[in-house]
Amino acid sequence: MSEEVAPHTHFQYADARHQAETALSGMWLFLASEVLFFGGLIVAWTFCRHWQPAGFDAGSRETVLWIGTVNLFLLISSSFVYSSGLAFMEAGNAKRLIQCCVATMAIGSLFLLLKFYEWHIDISEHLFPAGPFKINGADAGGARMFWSFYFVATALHAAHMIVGVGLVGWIALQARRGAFADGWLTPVEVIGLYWSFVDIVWIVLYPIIYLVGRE
Amino acid sequence: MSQIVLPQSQISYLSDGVSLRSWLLTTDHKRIAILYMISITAFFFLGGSAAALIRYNLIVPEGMIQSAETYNRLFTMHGIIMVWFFLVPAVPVTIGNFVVPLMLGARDLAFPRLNLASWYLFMAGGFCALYALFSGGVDTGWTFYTPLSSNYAQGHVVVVVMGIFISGFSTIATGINFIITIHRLRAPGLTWYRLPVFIWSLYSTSIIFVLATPVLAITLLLLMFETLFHVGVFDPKLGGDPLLFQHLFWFYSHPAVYIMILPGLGVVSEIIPVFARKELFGYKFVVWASVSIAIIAFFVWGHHMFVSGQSLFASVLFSMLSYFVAVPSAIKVFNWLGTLHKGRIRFDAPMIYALGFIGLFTMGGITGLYLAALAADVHLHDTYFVIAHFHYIMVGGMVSAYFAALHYWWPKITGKMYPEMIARAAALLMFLGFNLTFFPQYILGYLGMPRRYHAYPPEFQVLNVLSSAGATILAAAYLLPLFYLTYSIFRGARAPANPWGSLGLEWQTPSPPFTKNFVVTPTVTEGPYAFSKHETFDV
Amino acid sequence: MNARHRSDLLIWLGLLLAAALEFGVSFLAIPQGVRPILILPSIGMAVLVALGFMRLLTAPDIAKSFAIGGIFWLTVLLGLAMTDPMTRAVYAVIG
Amino acid sequence: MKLTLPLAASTGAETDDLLLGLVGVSIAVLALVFGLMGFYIIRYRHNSPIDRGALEEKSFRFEISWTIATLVVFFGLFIWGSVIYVRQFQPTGNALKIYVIAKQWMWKIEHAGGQREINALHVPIDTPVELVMTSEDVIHDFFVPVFRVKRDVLPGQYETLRFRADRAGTYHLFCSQFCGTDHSNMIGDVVVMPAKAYADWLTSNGAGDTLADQGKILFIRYGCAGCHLGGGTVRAPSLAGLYGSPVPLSDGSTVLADDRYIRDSIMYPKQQIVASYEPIMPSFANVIPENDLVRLVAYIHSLAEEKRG
Repeated sequence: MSEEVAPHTHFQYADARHQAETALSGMWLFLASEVLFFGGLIVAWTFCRHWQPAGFDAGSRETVLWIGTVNLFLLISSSFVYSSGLAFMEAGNAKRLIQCCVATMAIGSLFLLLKFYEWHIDISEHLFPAGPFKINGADAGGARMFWSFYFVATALHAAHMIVGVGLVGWIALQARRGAFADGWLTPVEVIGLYWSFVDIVWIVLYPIIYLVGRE
Repeated sequence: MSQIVLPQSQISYLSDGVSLRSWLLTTDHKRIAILYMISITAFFFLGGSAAALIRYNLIVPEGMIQSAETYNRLFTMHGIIMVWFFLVPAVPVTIGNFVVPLMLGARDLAFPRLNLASWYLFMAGGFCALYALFSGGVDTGWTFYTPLSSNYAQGHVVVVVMGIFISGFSTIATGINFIITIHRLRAPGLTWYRLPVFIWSLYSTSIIFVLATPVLAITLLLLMFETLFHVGVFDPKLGGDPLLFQHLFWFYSHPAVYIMILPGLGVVSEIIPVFARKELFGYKFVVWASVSIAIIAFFVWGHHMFVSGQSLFASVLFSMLSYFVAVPSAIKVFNWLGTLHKGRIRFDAPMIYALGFIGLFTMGGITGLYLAALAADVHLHDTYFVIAHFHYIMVGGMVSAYFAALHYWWPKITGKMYPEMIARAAALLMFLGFNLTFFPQYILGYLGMPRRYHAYPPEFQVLNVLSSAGATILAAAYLLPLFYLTYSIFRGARAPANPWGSLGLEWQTPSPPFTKNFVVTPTVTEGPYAFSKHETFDV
Repeated sequence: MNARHRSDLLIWLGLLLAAALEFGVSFLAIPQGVRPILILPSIGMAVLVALGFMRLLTAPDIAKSFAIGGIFWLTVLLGLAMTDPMTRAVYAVIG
Repeated sequence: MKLTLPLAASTGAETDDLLLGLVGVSIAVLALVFGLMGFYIIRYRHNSPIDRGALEEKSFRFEISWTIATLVVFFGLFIWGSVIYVRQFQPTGNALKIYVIAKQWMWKIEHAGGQREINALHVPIDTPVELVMTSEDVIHDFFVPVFRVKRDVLPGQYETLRFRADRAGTYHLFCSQFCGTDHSNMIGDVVVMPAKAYADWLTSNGAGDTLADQGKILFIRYGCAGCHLGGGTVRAPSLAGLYGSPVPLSDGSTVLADDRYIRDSIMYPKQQIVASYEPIMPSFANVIPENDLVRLVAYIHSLAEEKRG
């Protein structure tokens, strides 16, 4: 085995395809790990709603439905745009990939802006679970638990989004430098997996935050 | 196996750059293993000092340490450091990091930079935890049960939890690295059933790393939220269920127990055939036992909650599942005995540690049956019986296995031989000291002494003094290797490539190995323990 | 526009349809205990994203096994954790 | 140095049998493992000239047989342990009910007759006792080694623990779930007395009202009487005869009105709505402290006995 097999191949791999499949598999394994990470949150949601259905749903009714729904639309579309970018790059069109990356980042940032605005609304309506709280009476306990869940879940998702926007930006930069000109697309695919996964997380969070508790 | 040619240009990984920078920015799995080894040794002795103080306190019924608060912080520190900064990472990140690519005939792990990053994450988490533990400490116990930890505890709960959270990502990264490496970077001819059992056990461990640790991470995040804002999903004041935390926590922490023992089982399965000079009895059963332990480990967490107020149905279900996870462990013990049968057994230090492991692991495992039996657990739960049980597995088992592995691969890692006689003496001393320390605790627990007591009724004193006396011997036995292994680095005899006559790939390259492990990628044609085909190899 | 683009576009439309369905159904008067079924369209959407944008079908075999493994362990976590509250006799139920 | 633990409750005898059985199994297994290991390492040491004969190549039969053997033994132990455990959960009729409230770091005991004690529990011999336990702060654990009983005491809900003492004496009571600084001081005495002595103890400590009487006063003070005695304009279920009887719920199911149900109905009234009533009762969570709650529960309990008696 020679020292460097191909320009992008690390010395422990037989060839570029070997390395590419390894990287993809590694990302999938990381995503499996992430499934369990958010899985813990879903257990918390199921458990708490099981004991306090009325309070939990009373909390859920206070969420800003339109922002959640618009954000769902944005994320679905961003995954689509990024995936199209990958398809363009597979056909050798780096310029289109860069455009798609920029569009993905723009949609992602819009998502985050809306999310920040939503938090602003929530907090100004005294929906942050600590301190004075909007809901009183029998449902207050369950509602506070819902809003604890809400803030942890959305903050984690937003953190993943911020990382994702950065990673997509990095792909755009690499593409501009011509890094993918020789058909080596592993980073584009790997980051795409991550971005779509963050999308899936929102797809699952959306109904349990905004829809299930409504009447 | 193919003959290895040694060109002059190949240099050992130890001489490939000597600057601090060449160590701190290395992506060589062998050097990262050394970095880990140094950090882990420090954590081990730190956690050990806390243990020594705990045993010192318990010499007299009213407690030698004046303040209960200090004592509580000490056992919390002991638990946190030993569990998350020694036992969980110990064998995988040190020995595993070093030998996995070598055993596979690979030149490095699949993601070398991720490997280095995981060391930095580990250190960052470690410093967070250390900062919290030394600038006031935490008095929650390592289990952080809510609402004690979130709303009543003193100290830096958030910082120490942050430390564990960060180091959790280090173990996830290591797990991903191992699983992918084992899937993708095996040498030609190295089929799954030709893999050494150690690789299988690390594969199983990594499954738990990757799939259990994230649940701990999210649990700790929810705990941090609750601690910071004094409101959250575990809060009974809001009508929250205090058992939710325990379910989430033990979903990680029970499999984590197997993180702590599976690599040990692998090490012992590796060492016994070599020193009995005989093929491992029931290879396929041993490897599938590892994998099934890793999977069933996720189904049994509820047995930590038999007296907690969990539903009757759940308790009975978890009790039954717990017995299932004990079966593969028993299979392993029987297979080791089968390997010893008709062997040619040598008693080098690694083998003495391994034999000690079999004894202590069996004792620890069998007392696990008491705790899985519901009615017996009601009496024994949260007493010293539990402490004795898991120390037999964790310390008697895992720490013995760590020392076994350290001695077995020491010539490969450092290129030097350790002093054999003193190593054997240390192994025996460790076995004796360990039993004297922890056997009395079984009786203490049966008599009803609860865990985490700073002071205790006077009738428990005799057994506690015995235990503390044993701890003194144990401490001396742990310090011995620190000295003679360090000594051997400088003054030890040069190690040959294969001092034990092993058949694994890691012994086919010089000691210490080249930076890129192998000059020619080896081709494998037989199983890992085919000693019957190599009679002449006998040393 | 190649085959890849066409299938991505279809996936996107499918996702929008499912999202609209989920959103619409949520306005129906579903009893509180049954409302978690609103998650079902989301599970479908997650599968669509995994198979479509993430190209799970053409991924290496071990990637598929990791994806299945993640879902399997999630089921274990949810299933076993919920056995406790579901069966806890807070009040002795009379049959 | 005593190595055995006396047993002071007839309800713990089965647990002792189980422990003995487990010791038997472990001695057998340890003898087998250590015996074989010792035998092999002496007989097959590398410089032993013994003829090792042909190696056993077929391991499959061995593997299957010891796997099945361990499975059978383990399954037996599982059944044995579970049967006793499930039995411990069965309510016993006419048990003496005593309320236990744990807080950092003491045990507060409330007897039905209004007697209160701290870090001590007096019980009569040969009488089934049912402890109804809750915590005011963190999780504690009520552990009496000589009774072989232990149960976590959780904040926000009732846990029950049952035993029947059969030997007079004073025994240790431990908190066995770590609960903060003075965890190891959260200990007390369980005093088991002959029936006569217990009756004397009750009278000499029984100054004041019974728990139920005190509960009656609280029932008015917290405003429960306003609705539940039928005086006001609001329609609320009558509580006479409620305790111990089945309650039909609005969702069609039926629950038994025990201590837990009554406690939870006060704290979280909207969770279990009685059939044909409106969910209008406010929650008293964070309003009524635990020691008042046990009085209210005792009062509602007494209403049922009045009606029957």
